[in-house]
Amino acid sequence: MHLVYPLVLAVLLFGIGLYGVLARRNAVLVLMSVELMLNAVNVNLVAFDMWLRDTLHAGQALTLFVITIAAAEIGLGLAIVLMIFRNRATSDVSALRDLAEPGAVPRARRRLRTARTRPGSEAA
Amino acid sequence: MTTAAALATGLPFLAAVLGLAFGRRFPAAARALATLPLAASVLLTWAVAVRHDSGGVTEHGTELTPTGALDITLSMRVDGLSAIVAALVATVALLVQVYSAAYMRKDPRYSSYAALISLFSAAMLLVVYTGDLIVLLVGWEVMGVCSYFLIGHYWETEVARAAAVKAFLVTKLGDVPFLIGVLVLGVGAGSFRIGAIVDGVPPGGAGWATAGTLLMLGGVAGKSAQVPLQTWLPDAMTGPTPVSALIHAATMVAAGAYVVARLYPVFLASDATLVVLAVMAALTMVSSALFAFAQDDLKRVLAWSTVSQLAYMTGGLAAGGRDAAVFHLLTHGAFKALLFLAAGVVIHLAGTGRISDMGGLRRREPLVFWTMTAGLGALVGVPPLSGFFSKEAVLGAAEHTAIDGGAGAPPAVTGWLVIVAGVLTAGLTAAYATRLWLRVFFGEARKPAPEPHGPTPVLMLWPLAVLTVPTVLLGVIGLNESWLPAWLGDADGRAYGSADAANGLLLQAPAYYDLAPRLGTSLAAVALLALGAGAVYALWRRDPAADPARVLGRLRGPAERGFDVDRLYDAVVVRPVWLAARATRFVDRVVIDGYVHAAAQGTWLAGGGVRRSQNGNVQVYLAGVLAGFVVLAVTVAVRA
Amino acid sequence: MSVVLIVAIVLPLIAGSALIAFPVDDRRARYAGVAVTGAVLGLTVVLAGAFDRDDARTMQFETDRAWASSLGLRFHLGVDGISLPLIVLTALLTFLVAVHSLGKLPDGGSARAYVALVLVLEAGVLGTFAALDLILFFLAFEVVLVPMYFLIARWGTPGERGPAAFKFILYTLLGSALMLLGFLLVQAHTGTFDITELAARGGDGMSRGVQITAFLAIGLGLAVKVPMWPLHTWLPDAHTAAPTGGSVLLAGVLLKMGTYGLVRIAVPALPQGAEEFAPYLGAFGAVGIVYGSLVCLALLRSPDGDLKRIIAYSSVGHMGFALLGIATLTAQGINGALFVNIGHGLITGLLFFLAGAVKERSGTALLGRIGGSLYARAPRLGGLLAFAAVAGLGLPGLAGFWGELLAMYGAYHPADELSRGLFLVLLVAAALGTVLTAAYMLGIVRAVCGGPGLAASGTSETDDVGPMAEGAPLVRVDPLPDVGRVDVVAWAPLVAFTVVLGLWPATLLAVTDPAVRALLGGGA
Amino acid sequence: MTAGLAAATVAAADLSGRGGPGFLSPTGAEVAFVLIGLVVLGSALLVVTTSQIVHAALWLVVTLGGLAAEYLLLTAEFIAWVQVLIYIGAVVVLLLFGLMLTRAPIGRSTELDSLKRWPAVLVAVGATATLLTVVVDAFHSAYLDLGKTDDGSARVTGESLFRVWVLPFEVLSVLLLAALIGAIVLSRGRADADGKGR
Repeated sequence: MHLVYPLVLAVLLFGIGLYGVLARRNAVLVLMSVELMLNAVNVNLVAFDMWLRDTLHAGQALTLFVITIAAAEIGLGLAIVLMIFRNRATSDVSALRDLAEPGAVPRARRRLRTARTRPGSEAA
Repeated sequence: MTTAAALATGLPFLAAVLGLAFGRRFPAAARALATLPLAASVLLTWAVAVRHDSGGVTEHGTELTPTGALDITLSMRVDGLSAIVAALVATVALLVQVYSAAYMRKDPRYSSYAALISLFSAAMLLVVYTGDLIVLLVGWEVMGVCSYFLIGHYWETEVARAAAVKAFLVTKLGDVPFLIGVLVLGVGAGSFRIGAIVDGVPPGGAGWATAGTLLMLGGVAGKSAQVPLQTWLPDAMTGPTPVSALIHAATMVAAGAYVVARLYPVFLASDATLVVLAVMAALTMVSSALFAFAQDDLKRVLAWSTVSQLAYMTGGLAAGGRDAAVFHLLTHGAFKALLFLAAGVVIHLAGTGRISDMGGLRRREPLVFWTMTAGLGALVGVPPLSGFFSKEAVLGAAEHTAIDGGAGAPPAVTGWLVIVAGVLTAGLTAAYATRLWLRVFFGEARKPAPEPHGPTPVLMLWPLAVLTVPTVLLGVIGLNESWLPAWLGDADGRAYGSADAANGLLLQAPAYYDLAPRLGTSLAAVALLALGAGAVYALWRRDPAADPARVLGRLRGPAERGFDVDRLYDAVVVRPVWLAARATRFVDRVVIDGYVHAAAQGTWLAGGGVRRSQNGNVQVYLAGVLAGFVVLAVTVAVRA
Repeated sequence: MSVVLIVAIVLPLIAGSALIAFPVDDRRARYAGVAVTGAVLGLTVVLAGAFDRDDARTMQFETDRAWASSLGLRFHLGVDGISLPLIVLTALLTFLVAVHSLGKLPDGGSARAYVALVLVLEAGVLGTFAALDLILFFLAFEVVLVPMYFLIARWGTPGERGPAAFKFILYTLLGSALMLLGFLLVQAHTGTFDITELAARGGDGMSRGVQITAFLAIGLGLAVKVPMWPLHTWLPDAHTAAPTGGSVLLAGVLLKMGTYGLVRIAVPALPQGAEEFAPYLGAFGAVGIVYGSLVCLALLRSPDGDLKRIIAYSSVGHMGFALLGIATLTAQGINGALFVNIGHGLITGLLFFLAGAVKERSGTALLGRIGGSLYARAPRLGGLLAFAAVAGLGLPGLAGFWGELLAMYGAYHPADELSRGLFLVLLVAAALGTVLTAAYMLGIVRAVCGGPGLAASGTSETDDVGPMAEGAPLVRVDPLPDVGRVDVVAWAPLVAFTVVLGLWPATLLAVTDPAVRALLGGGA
Repeated sequence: MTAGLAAATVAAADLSGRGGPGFLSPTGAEVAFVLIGLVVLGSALLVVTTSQIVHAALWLVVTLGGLAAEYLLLTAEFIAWVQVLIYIGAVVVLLLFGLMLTRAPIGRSTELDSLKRWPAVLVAVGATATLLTVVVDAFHSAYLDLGKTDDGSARVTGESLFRVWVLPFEVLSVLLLAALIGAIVLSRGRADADGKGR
C-alpha cells in the first residue's frame, strides 16, 4: 500500500477536526472535533510504524497511549463542560468570555452575556 | 594714569555693590557711601585730565577672554577725549548725588537709588575710559539697566513701570545692530581694541568699516534717542528728576555721540554712514524742537530739548566737526544738568510739573530763577553763554564741510543738512525756551501754590550755583585753538598744535579744529533766535494767560504726542510681536506638543486596537494562532 | 588624585543608597544630605585646585580599568577643562539644593527620600561629566532620570506632577535609546567605546555616511536633553510641576548634560557628521532662542502664565545660544556654549530658587495671582528677582552675557566649511532674540515686583511731584516673609558667581579654551 | 524545520528503494482503504457540520468505526480493536451522556456554528493544504509493504508494550486514575460551598 493513502486520510481528517474546533459553538461538539484530530494523528502514527518497521513498535504503543489519554481527556473535558453548564446554563463556547479585556466585547453581546449569566448564577 | 582711571571707575562700582548688598541694613551710611567714593572719582578724573598732557594715548589692559582668534581685554585708554568727558561725567554725577541726598531725603528706597546712581557712574566711566569695544558694550548695557531701574524708581505707578520697560527695550533694540556692528568692526580689524580698529581702517575706507559703523548707528540712535528710536526719552522723565538730570540729559544719552567721537577715524572713512547720521540728526533736531514747543510738562520740554541738542552733537559728528561735537557735549552736559536740577526745585515749589499750572515763580526762589535763566540762555545760544559757542562750533564745522570740503572731509551734503536744520532749530529752540521761561517765571500763578514745604534745602541749591559757572563760562574754552582742541587732539591721539599737527599729520583739515564762531552761521542762527524768541514774546504779551503754543494750531496735538510715532511703533512692532507670541504659544501647545501627545495617543490607540482582539473567544484566539502558524510554515517552506 | 574623583562620584551614591536603606529620621537625613553634598563640593574644589591649568587640554585624574572586558567596556574616568567647571557647578548646585531642603519641603514624601534621591542624582550627573567611556556615559546619563522622575512625581505640584513626570521620563528615555543606538554604531565601526580615543581619531574608520547616521542618532538623543527646539515640550511641563530643588537641578545641571555630550562626544568623534548637521543645529538653536522668548511673552499675558513655566521656556532660549555656539564649530562658539552652560546653570538655578520662594510665599506661581508688588511686600526677594531677571536677559557684566556674545561671535565667523550667509541670518535672529528675552524678563519683573506699594511707604513722602507721582494707587498690600537665613546661604553663592564670572570671564575661559582647542584638533 | 523536512525526504527516498507498484494499478487493499476512507471523511464532515447535535455523535461513531477498519487494513489488529472498544464503546457513550446532561436540544439547532465560520474554513483549508503539500511532496514515492508481517498482532504489540514501554504504561495508569478522580471532583460541583452537594 502506498504510504500516501493513510497520510492523506490523516491530513484531511485533521483539517476537518480543525474546522470543527474553530467553528462549533457547543462545547461537546468541540470535544468531538478534538477527537477527530486525535484520530488523524493516530492514523499517522500507525502508518509510519508500519512503514518504518520499528522493532520497538513505538508508533503503535504511542497510539494506544493517545487513545487512553483521549479517553481521560474526554472524561475530564466533559466534567468541565458539565460544571460550566451548571454554573452558566450554557455550553456555548463563544459565550464564555471571562478572559476578554474589559471593553473589548461589543456592547450588545455583553448585554446578552450578562443576561445569560444571571439565571445561570441563580442555578448555581 | 590708567590706574587712576581704573580706580575712578572702580570706586563707585564698589560703593554700588556695598550699597545694594547692605544699604538696607545701614541706611545711615548710605549718604556717605553715595557721595564719598564719587568725590574721590571726581578728584581722580580731574587728576587724569590734568596730567594728561596734550595729545598722546595711554593704554593698559589685561585679557578677559582668552578664546584664541580674538581677545577681549579689560583696558583703560586715556586720551584727551576720554579724560575730559570722564571729568564731566564724574562731576555731574557727584553734584547729582549731593542734590539727591537732599531731594530724596525722605525716600525709603534712597539707599538702592544712590547705589544705582553710583553703579551708573561707574558704568559710564567705564564706557568713557575703556579701550575695548566689548568692554565698552558692557558699560553701555549696564548704564541701560541702571537707567531702567531708576526710571522705574516709582514702581508703584503704572506709568513708571511702562516707561522703564520701554526705555530699556527701545535702547536694547538699537543695541542689536550695535553689537553686530561691533563684531563686524572687531573681525574686520582683527581686534576689538579701539586703538587697533582706528589704526586698522585703510585710508580710503573699507567695506567692513562702512558696514560696521552703519550698524553701530542703531545703538547710537537708541542711546542718544535719535530718530527713529527717540520715543523713549520723554517717557523716561517719570524717573526722579536728579536721575533725569544725570542720565537722561548730561551723560548717558551723550554716550551715543561719544562712541562716534571715540571711533571717529572709522566713521570718517565711511561716507555713507556720515550721510545717514546727518539725515538722522537733521530730522531729530527739527522735529524734537517742535515737540518741545508743544509740551505742557516741564520735564518733557527739557527731554525733547535734550533730544534736539543731542542731534546737534550727532550732526556735528556727521559734518566732520568732532571737536565741535565734543565741545557741545561738554557745554550741554553742564547746562542741561543745571536745567533739570533747577526744574526739580521748580516742581518742588510749584507742586506740579505742568507748565500751565505754574507762573510767577521768579519771586519764590530768585536763585532758581537766575540759574535757570542762565541755563535757558545757554540752551538757546545767547551769545556770551557757553551754548552759543558750542553750537556755533558745530555749525561752523558744517559750514566748512558744505562749502570748502577738501580731501578727507565728509560729503558736502552732510554739511548742508546740518546747517539748514541747525539754524532752523536755533529759532525753534529760542521759541520753546522763551515760552518755558515766560510761562514758568512770569505772569500770575495759574493755580494756587501748595503749602510751602519749608525752605528749599541748601544741598539742592548749591549744585545749581556750581553748575551755573560752566554754563556761563565754558564757552570761552572754544575760543582759543590751544585750549580745547589741543587738549582733545585728534582721534588718533595727535594733539592739535603739536609738531605732528605742524607737519600736517592731523586726521582732518585744520579748519575743523577751529571752534570759534563763524560770521555767516552765527548771524543766521542769532537772527532766527531773535525771531523765535521775539515771536513767542509777542504772543505772550498779547495774552499772558494763554499758551503761546497755540500758534501751532492743529499741529499742536500731534506735536505734543511726538507725531504719534509711539502709536506707529505700537502698530508696526509691538502688536505684531504680541501676535507672534500668541501664535507661537498656540503652535507650541497645539502643533509641537500636539505631535508629542499624538505619539502618546497613537500608542494608546494601537494598544486599544490590539486589546479589542482580546475578546475572550477562545476559538478566535486559536484561529489566530493557527493562521499565524500556517503563514509561518508557508513562508519558511517557500523561502527554503 | 584620581581617587578623589571616584570618591566624589561614589560617595553620594553610597550615601543615597544608605539613606534609602536605613530608616533615619528626617531631620538627620537633611543634615546628612548637606554634609555629603558639602563634602562632595569640597572634593570637587580640591580637584579644581589640583587641576593643572596649564595643561587643561589633557585629561587629568584619569582612572582606566577594564570593566566588562568581554564587551570591551572600560571604567574610564577623567576630567579636563571642559568637564571641570561643570563638575564644580553640579557639586555647588546640589549642595545649595541640599541646603535649601533644610527649609520647607513640599508635601509628597519624607525628606529622607528626597535627600536620597538628590544624592543619587548628583552621583549620576557627576558620573556623566567624568565618564570617558561611551557606555559608562550612557549609564550615568540614565541613572539621572530615575531620581528626577521621582522628585517630580512625588514632590511636584499636585495635579500636574504625574503627567509631567511621565512625559519627562518617556521623552528623555526615547532620546537615550536613540543615543545608545548611535553609540553602538560608532563602536561597530571603530571597535572602541573610549571617548578620548574616538576624539583623537577624529572620525577615522567611519565613512561619511556612518558618521552622519551616528551623529543623527546621538545628536537627537542629546538634543532631547538640551532641549533643542522642537524637542523641548517636556521641559516646561517638568519644570512647572517639579519642586524647587528639582527645578534647580533640572535646569542647572541636567540640561547641561545634553550640550556637554555634544561637545564631548558628537562633535569631536564625528566631525563629518557634525559638519553636515551643524547648520541644522544652529538653525534650531536660533529658532529656539526666538521661539522660547515669544512663548514667554505670550505666557506673560495669558491667564495661565506660570512663573516657572516662563523660566522653563527661557531655558529653551538660552540653550539655543549654546546650540548655536556649538554649531559654529569654532573655538569661540564652543567656548561660548560652555560659558552659556555655566552661566545658565547659575542664573536659572537662582531664578528657579526665587520662583520657588515666590510660589511658596504667595501660594501660587501664576503671574496673575501672585499679586505683584514684591518690591514692597518682600523687598530683598524682589530685588533679587530683578537681579536674576536682569542676569537672565544677558546683561553684560553678568555671567549670562559672555556665552551669548561668544556664540554670536562664532556665528559671525563660523568654521570655514559652513555657510557664512546662513549663520549671519542666525546671528541676526539670535540678536533679536536677546531683545525679546529682555522684553519678557522685564515683563516678569514688572508683573511680579511692581505694583501698588505698602500703604506706609507710598510716594507721598517724597518731594518729587512730577507726572509720575500722580495717581499712584495707595492700595494696601500684605507683606510677605522676606529672604530667610537658609535662603541667603542657598542663594548668595549663585549671585556671587554670576557677578564674578560676568566681571572676569577669564576665570572660566582659561580652563575651557585649551580643552576646546584640543577637541577641535588644535585649529580654528 | 526545513532541515527536518529534508531529512524526512531523504529517509523516504531511501526506504522507497523497496519500490512498489504505481498509483494507477491499485491493490485490493488500497481500493478498500480509499473507499472506507471516503466514508470516514464523509461522516467526519457531517460530524462538524450537522445541525442536529445528537446526529453528530452518531456520525462520530461511523467515523471511528471506519477508522478501526482502516487500522485493520494497515494490519494493526490490536489497535483496531482497542479503537472499537475504547472510542466507540466508551468515548462516544460518554459524549452522549454529556449531551444529555447539558440538555442539548434534540432536533435542528441554528446556534451550533459560531459566527466566525468563514475564518475557520479559511484556517482549516489553509492548514490542510499546507500539510497536504508537505506530506505528498515528501512521501509520494514511499511504499508500505504489508504482506508478510505480524507486526500489528496482539502478541507483538503486547510484547513490546510490556517489555519496552512498561514504565510509560504504568505512568499512564496513574494518569488515568488522576483523571478519574478529577472528573469525579469536578462533576460533584461545589458541594462544600452550598452545603448540599450534587
